[in-house]
Amino acid sequence: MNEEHLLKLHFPANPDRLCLVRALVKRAAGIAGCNSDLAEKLVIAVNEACMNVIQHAYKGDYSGEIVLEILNNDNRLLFRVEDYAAPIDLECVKPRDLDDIRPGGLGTYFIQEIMDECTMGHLEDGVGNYLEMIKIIK
Amino acid sequence: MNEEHLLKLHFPANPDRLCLVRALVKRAAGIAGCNSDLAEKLVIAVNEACMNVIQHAYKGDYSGEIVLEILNNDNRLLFRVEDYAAPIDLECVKPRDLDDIRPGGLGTYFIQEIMDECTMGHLEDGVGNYLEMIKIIK
Amino acid sequence: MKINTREEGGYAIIELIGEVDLSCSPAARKQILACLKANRSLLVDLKAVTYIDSSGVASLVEGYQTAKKLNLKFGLIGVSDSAMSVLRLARLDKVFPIHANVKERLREDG
Amino acid sequence: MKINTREEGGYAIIELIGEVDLSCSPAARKQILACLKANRSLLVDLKAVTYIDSSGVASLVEGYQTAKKLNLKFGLIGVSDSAMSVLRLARLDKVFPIHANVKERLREDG
Ligand SMILES: Nc1ncnc2c1ncn2[C@@H]1O[C@H](COP(=O)(O)OP(=O)(O)O)[C@@H](O)[C@H]1O
Ligand SMILES: Nc1ncnc2c1ncn2[C@@H]1O[C@H](COP(=O)(O)OP(=O)(O)O)[C@@H](O)[C@H]1O
Repeated sequence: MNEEHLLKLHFPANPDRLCLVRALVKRAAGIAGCNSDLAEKLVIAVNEACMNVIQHAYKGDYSGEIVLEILNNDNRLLFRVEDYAAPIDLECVKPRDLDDIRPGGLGTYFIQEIMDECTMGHLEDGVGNYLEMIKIIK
Repeated sequence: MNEEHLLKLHFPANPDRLCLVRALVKRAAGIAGCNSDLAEKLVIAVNEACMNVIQHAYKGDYSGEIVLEILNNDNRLLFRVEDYAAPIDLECVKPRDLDDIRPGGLGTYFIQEIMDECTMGHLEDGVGNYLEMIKIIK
Repeated sequence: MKINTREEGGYAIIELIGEVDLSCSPAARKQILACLKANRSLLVDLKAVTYIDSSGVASLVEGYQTAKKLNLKFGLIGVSDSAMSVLRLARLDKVFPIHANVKERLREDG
Repeated sequence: MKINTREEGGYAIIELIGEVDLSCSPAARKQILACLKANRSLLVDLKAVTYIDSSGVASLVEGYQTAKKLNLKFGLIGVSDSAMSVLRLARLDKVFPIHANVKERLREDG
């Protein structure tokens, strides 16, 4: 097992900062050996995960902190997004039916389509949530 | 005073990771309202600061950790680079005379040329060093 | 993101330029809905979109549905590769009327 | 970074492509010095350099000095804007022989 810590980014839950996340994920994916098509897809998934934290966990409170960690475990690329908002209702997190054309409900679908494994949960100390997304790099 | 925490990045002292730093600084400078010329210069300075930590503080030990923090204080953009290597000899940190054409000795010169203020020091607990670089954004 | 607006072939054209993400999709949404509410048929030009996230796509879906309700024409033109790959992921590439440019759209309008 | 090598007008040409930073400047340095040690006059083509840091610049300086010592010709061609702005910052834009392309360099060689 060859675990490699690619990076850890702390940033405020401000939509302005999403461009930082995208730039970083794109480069990190490149370092991990992803081609640019895959890197673009990973950017989409992680961007949506952070958007969801901003919109649904922090509900627009820009002072909340988000932590994005990227690890490379023998070609399993792990993206962990952590927040310190109130614990969310994990049952509510699901995509809309795509046949029902309406605004919204796409983010979680994008994430599921792009990633190979997703795990969401509450942090241990009663405050905060995490989403771990794994992509197997061939 | 309108202090804005733009981001904090932790990454290993591996030259492979410098591309992450550059992508991030470029975007952060954009968020802070720098034009692309200035953003490019800030990228150069911060990249050199991180290179110096990799080469001179960690002396090539890629497992060392570097922390880059970017804050925006009323148009004073602050870049703080922190390492946890042995305390360095602060007297040694100086650029070469540019008339003496030889490889090396350019990084600190670039940083001084680009930034408006630089402060270097040791961390309090006896391990580690910091470099704070400030750029006034007009 | 920047927004340029123009008129062409009886359509209002809203051109979105750059990254359409959560930091600016509300502005795009506002412009799209304002245009439709002014009773104008609308094409959204995505040729210069370098990134669009689900909130940007949601604004387009809302435009599409509002246009339908108001009996106005709506569509996308010049969709960039990066925008198209997101529309495909959302399976909306077969839902929106998409044309290369205004001329192509007008040809189809007949 | 990628490195392409070719021959033109009696020069060995080493073309550096992409970002020349600490992660790859040792490879560029090695290639430059190997070429000079094989007694070849050398032009380093920087037209596709999107970023060069001080370690990349140091490799060029070392090439320049090694060439001088070995009585070989050395120079830069096609320097990209981004590379030029770093050379200017280092005040090396007046030190290195810099030409637009091999042809310009040959014209100056006479
Ligand atoms: N990080 C999160 N925290 C809390 N709720 C979430 C989170 N992510 C998703 N959700 C819930 O899942 C639903 C679907 O999310 P998504 O597919 O991204 O679409 P949208 O954000 O447009 O509603 C959201 O409406 C929300 O209720
Ligand atoms: N972060 C640092 N830690 C320890 N020493 C440093 C650091 N930064 C610079 N130095 C010292 O300052 C000198 C000049 O640095 P610089 O101008 O970047 O050129 P170079 O790295 O090519 O030597 C270095 O050779 C080193 O001795």
